[in-house]
Amino acid sequence: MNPSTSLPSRPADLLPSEVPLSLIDPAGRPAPEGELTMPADEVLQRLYRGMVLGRRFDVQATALTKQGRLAVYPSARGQEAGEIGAVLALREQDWLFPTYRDSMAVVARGVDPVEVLCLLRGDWHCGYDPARERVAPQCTPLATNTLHAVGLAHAATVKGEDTVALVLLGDGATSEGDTHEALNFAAVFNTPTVFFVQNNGYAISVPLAKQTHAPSLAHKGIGYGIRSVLVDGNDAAAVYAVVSAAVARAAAGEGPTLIEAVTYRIESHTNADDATRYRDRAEVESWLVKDPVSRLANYLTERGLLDEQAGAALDATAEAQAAQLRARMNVDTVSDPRDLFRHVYAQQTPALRRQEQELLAELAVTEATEEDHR
Amino acid sequence: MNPSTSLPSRPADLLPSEVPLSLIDPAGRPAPEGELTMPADEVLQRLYRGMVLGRRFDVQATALTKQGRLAVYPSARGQEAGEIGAVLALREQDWLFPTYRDSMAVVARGVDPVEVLCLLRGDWHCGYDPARERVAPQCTPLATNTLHAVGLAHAATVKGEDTVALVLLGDGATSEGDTHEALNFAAVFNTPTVFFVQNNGYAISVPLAKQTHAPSLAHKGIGYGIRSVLVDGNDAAAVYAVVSAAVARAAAGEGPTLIEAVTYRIESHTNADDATRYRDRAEVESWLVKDPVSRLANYLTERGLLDEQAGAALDATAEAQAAQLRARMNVDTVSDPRDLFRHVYAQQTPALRRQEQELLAELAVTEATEEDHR
Amino acid sequence: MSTVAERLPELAAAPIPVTMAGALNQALADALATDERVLVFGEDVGTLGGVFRVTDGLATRFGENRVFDTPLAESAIVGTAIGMAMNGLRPVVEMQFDAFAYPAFEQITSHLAKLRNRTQGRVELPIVIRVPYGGGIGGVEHHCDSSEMYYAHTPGLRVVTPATPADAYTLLRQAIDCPDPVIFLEPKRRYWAKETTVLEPAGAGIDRAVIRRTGSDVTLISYGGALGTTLEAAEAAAEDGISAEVIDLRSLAPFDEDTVAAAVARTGRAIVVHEASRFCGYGAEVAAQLSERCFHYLEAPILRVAGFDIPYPPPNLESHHLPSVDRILDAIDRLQWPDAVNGTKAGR
Amino acid sequence: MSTVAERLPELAAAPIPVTMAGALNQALADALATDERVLVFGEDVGTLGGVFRVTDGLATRFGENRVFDTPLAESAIVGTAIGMAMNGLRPVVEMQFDAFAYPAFEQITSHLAKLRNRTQGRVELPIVIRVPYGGGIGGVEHHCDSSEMYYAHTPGLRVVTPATPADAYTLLRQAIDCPDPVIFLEPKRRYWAKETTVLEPAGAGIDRAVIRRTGSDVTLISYGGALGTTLEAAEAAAEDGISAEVIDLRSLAPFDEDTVAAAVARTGRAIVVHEASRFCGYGAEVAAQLSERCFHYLEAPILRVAGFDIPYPPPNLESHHLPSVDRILDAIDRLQWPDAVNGTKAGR
Ligand SMILES: Cc1ncc(C[n+]2csc(CCOP(=O)(O)OP(=O)(O)O)c2C)c(N)n1
Ligand SMILES: Cc1ncc(C[n+]2csc(CCOP(=O)(O)OP(=O)(O)O)c2C)c(N)n1
Ligand SMILES: [Mg+2]
Ligand SMILES: [Mg+2]
Repeated sequence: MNPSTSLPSRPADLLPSEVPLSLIDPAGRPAPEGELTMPADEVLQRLYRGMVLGRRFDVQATALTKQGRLAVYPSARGQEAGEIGAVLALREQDWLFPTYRDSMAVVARGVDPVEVLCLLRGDWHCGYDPARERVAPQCTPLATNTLHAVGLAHAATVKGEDTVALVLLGDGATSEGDTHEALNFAAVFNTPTVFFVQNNGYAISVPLAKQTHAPSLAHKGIGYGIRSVLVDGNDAAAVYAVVSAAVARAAAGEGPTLIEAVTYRIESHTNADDATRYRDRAEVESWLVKDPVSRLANYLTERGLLDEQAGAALDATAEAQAAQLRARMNVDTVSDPRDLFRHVYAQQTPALRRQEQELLAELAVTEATEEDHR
Repeated sequence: MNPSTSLPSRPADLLPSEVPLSLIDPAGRPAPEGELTMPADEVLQRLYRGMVLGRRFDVQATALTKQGRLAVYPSARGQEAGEIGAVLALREQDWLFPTYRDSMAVVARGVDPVEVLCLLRGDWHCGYDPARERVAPQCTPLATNTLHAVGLAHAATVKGEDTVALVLLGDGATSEGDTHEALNFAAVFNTPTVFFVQNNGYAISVPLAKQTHAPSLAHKGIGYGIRSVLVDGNDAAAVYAVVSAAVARAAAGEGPTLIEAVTYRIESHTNADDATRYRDRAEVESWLVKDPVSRLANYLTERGLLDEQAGAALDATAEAQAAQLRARMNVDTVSDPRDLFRHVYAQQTPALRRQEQELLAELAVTEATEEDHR
Repeated sequence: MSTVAERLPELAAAPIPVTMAGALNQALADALATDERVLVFGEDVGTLGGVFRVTDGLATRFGENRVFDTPLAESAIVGTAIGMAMNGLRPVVEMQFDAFAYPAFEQITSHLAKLRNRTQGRVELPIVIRVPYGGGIGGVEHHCDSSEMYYAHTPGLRVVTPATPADAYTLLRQAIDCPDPVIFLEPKRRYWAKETTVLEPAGAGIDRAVIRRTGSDVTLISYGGALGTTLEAAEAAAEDGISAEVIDLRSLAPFDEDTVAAAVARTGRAIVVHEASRFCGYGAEVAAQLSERCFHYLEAPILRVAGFDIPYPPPNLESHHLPSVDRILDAIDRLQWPDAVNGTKAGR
Repeated sequence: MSTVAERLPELAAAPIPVTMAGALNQALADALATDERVLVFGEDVGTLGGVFRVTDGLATRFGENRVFDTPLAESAIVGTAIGMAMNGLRPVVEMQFDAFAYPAFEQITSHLAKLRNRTQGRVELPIVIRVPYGGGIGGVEHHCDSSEMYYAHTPGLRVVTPATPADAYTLLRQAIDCPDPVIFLEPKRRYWAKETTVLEPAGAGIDRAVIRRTGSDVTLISYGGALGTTLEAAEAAAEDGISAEVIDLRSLAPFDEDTVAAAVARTGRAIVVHEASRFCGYGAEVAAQLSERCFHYLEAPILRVAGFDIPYPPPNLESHHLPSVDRILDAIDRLQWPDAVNGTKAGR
């Protein structure tokens, strides 16, 4: 377990490029030849499919907040290349550690969207089975999930298993102490962890310039002896290429990678936020032009990998999935109050048993009273 | 308050040198011409004086633990160049934020050594008046003082005062989240803060290689957009030059600097620790050869700035100060139990008043009983 | 769009309808205007005006030097506030939600609470940490903790929590003026509660409980987000012929034991009501102190109506968790009234 | 030099003299030997064997893969332990001293305590956090906190604390086997206390209090570092003709209310003794619960002998702060015995 063998020999080689790596430019044309290799056509098509379905899911989720079916939803619109590109680069056995913003990524990983939205719907906390899905619960306390990812990855090494942990975090979360401690632990223990920072320009209302004074967030890597990559976060092909390479390096025992994907949050922080309070329309417009979905569409079309028919079919699938989601979310769920007491400890304590009984007795009285009033 | 103006234009210029900067080599000869300027002769003499007195103080303090006069003492032997060099570079109006290891630095700043040892003697916590001395209480919870230093420095900026805050921390402390948050805040708010990391090779028993995988600790600076310097921590002249420059830049509104001083802890972590459990004698020997005090002595002698007579006089002063300290520390102190309740809040709460009365009543009974037994 | 801070000042002398968020905003504005050592900072408190709009308009009015956004790091917010206070300023910082204050726990516990004591009174930290706390707003996980006990058990901290707009104003002004560090807990679900009142910087002391409703049969003791429910319960009890006194603690640390003990000695029965989990919750201290001090006056044990001993539940279930009027009335029923068949003192 | 871990195994069947530190070392060694999912890590726990030598020899015996030093970052220690547990391991981590666990407070409170609940039981975190806690060893600031209340008030955590070497062994083995996260508080001042005993992995359940001394007049309830003083006080009380029962709580969360309430119902008088500050301290919960549950059995209020409401004092003054035999005896005196002149129930 000598982590240094595979690292570049000169420290400065740990630094990221000065401009974000990319494969496809905003207009959908191939970017100038660089260090990245274009993913296979079939991968590009899967990326495109994931992004179209992801965006439709995201729009649907936002709509559900307006209908009162979701309490709150943090949209990832505009970040589809990062959300999908990173997740598709994972292998079956790898783990994903997402945040509240990454519902789209969790869906792309194969989790039932209704389960994904369980928490935001006001129902029980984490809708899915993390171990089965190999997806941690979406994490709200910022940056805390970076440490979980490092621990999970280190455990894999200890157990001799080939598992990589990919953790998603935002630009804001990089300021938290936990991010620092996680990068350091990952480097020292040479854990198979990929840190994927989606720099979407804002932490709620706080712009990147007030968050850091670093040349780029990826410049943090060298301070831990970690390889760092700066990538165009709106270029799904580049994100996929970069994350795949990092996963491969991690799996080969070459340790962690820090990736900063430069992107933009098109919507407000959540539906409850009003982004016009802190940024102007022109800025948003400038990013709409760099839209990750149409960028890849243009490229694929140009390359003959996407035609109108396939596009329409995909749109129809997206619509159908959205309709299905809508329908399923319109079913009222009934939460079982007994769940309150079931999972606090492996075995219910006497005090919790008593509290449960008190609540059930109370509910029985209420029900009886309601009966009486009928 | 545009912090970027004075920074190097290319990010890579924020990186430290690959080898530690120095002015005087381990044998006491001038180091090859480099980017540092040799301090004035008078400064070198003050540095030497501070180191000799500091070392003698340190030895005395360790001796006091053996006599049971100090509960515990963390020696800084071997780190005199860092402790003294950094502190002498401060101006009158600047603030020092030391750790438990930096008693020597606090004494060099002018605080009464008996006050400095107050805490370690088992008496009240912080012996001196921080505001009067412009020295924060010696800090034990690692890395937490970095944030206090940043806050104090930022307040100075807000108030339009010319005050720089110098914070001392160890290699181990750089792993804590607070260090990261402090470096980031300092950079974002462009505060006049100097971070002086004494990399003495160990955090208690944990060697640097298990603490970080970075090329150097100074390589962390670029991740915050902070200028970083790697300096020979056993070269008092170099430390002084580097810290002075950082203080001057901070005072000129050019923001924080991260300095890593490479040095070695000759003694165990504290008198209660046994360093032979985790490092071998050969390693210690290899550092004894680089001794900061004799190094400067050799240089000064060579330059004709120190002769036998002056050396002997200084030694005598050091002895006298040590004797005085010993004598003063041999006086038993009486702690007033009422102090327990006096400073919890600005005004004593009724509950504390009652608790104080209970204790005083109890003590009166004990005293009466003791009287009886006489 | 004019901000709350701009709209209020001229009205402050006459009673005005104001929400708790508005009153807090006004308190910050007035403190900033009165004392140039006051600074306000935290996550999103500048341009955005805070996620609850409590700092709305302040950055514009007082400038970015005094009201500003920080990078996203709570330990740093508290830690730098400590350094600023050491340099003579009076920082008022915001933790965006209760659970997001936990990263600052070391700075709060080991430094903020102790620095005065560690320096024998030479270093003073007049810092206010504002924490929107508690549930009742359908918030998702980590957004509804009642964390008062962590702070109340830490000597050196003051912990206060207003339950009304008028008190929010007064207590925040007092907290900012206070030489001790104050954990200022703002009950989220009261932010939009309106009251027509005069906002006054002085009032009952920062360490005093107040009697919100007088009564002679039982003393209900509550604070913060649960006070409203407690008052409703008192109202309902009156219909059943029980005269309930309601005390609003306001200051959790120190605890105004004299006011509360006097009331309980009078009524002989008491119930503590709070949202936080019962086990090792604040009600335990109240019950323990009163049980000791009022032992011979008590006709029944002191009961606690509190959250269950569970992590704060998801929105769909939170109503089961929170103290309700029914649960308080039920507790009142269990207070061993003389005409009850079982369980009277006599029946022992 | 042979380590404790190497010296003990062959002796484990017969009663041996062992310190608490030795018993803990043995428990770790046996757990590591029995269950390959067990890992031990933290600051200085590898090569050095811990600043209290509790992990002495383990790295050598079990290899650096299973017993290792980490970088200096407590949040990371707990946070990575969580990730490891999610991947099937059973980490036992050390926080070097009580106050140095505070940087991990967010990971402990928002994740360790809640993850089982947040995933409806699908994610289990069988993690033990060992925390040397409390005073009585002349430690300097930040090294003597009694932090049990912060954890006990957090649903989802178990909090246990041994007071004897035998219990240290048993409870630590049980804690490691337990599917819930356990905050394992080791009373520093008992580390070198010796007992001749057989170390057994099973014993009273991890959630059970035990009666350390039977008595009929008063129940003294204590735990951890204060238990020794409490037993001495019981001894001294016996000389005054008062028969004191002593309960060692062992498990602070959950609280073994049945055992304790039965004892108190029997004696009618109770005193809780702990080092932590009284205000909002653990004794408050004990007193509040017992006052409610044993209301009609109580001849006197439940008293608390606890630390003052102050930050832990410097070594020269700590003896004033800690519960003492005298203070416990004095509290016993105040329990309104029938022959007392004032303050009996009858005298009301
Ligand atoms: C420890 C912590 N502090 C504060 C918050 C409140 N909060 C939620 S999201 C957010 C901004 C996060 O920004 P970023 O990391 O850039 O992620 P993004 O929302 O842009 O995806 C804040 C401050 C939190 N969730 N956790
Ligand atoms: C937050 C925190 N965790 C743990 C400790 C215990 N501790 C005291 S000193 C020390 C090692 C510090 O090493 P380093 O920062 O390199 O400073 P040095 O002692 O070498 O000067 C440790 C772990 C502490 N004081 N604070
Ligand atoms: Mg962001
Ligand atoms: Mg060190």
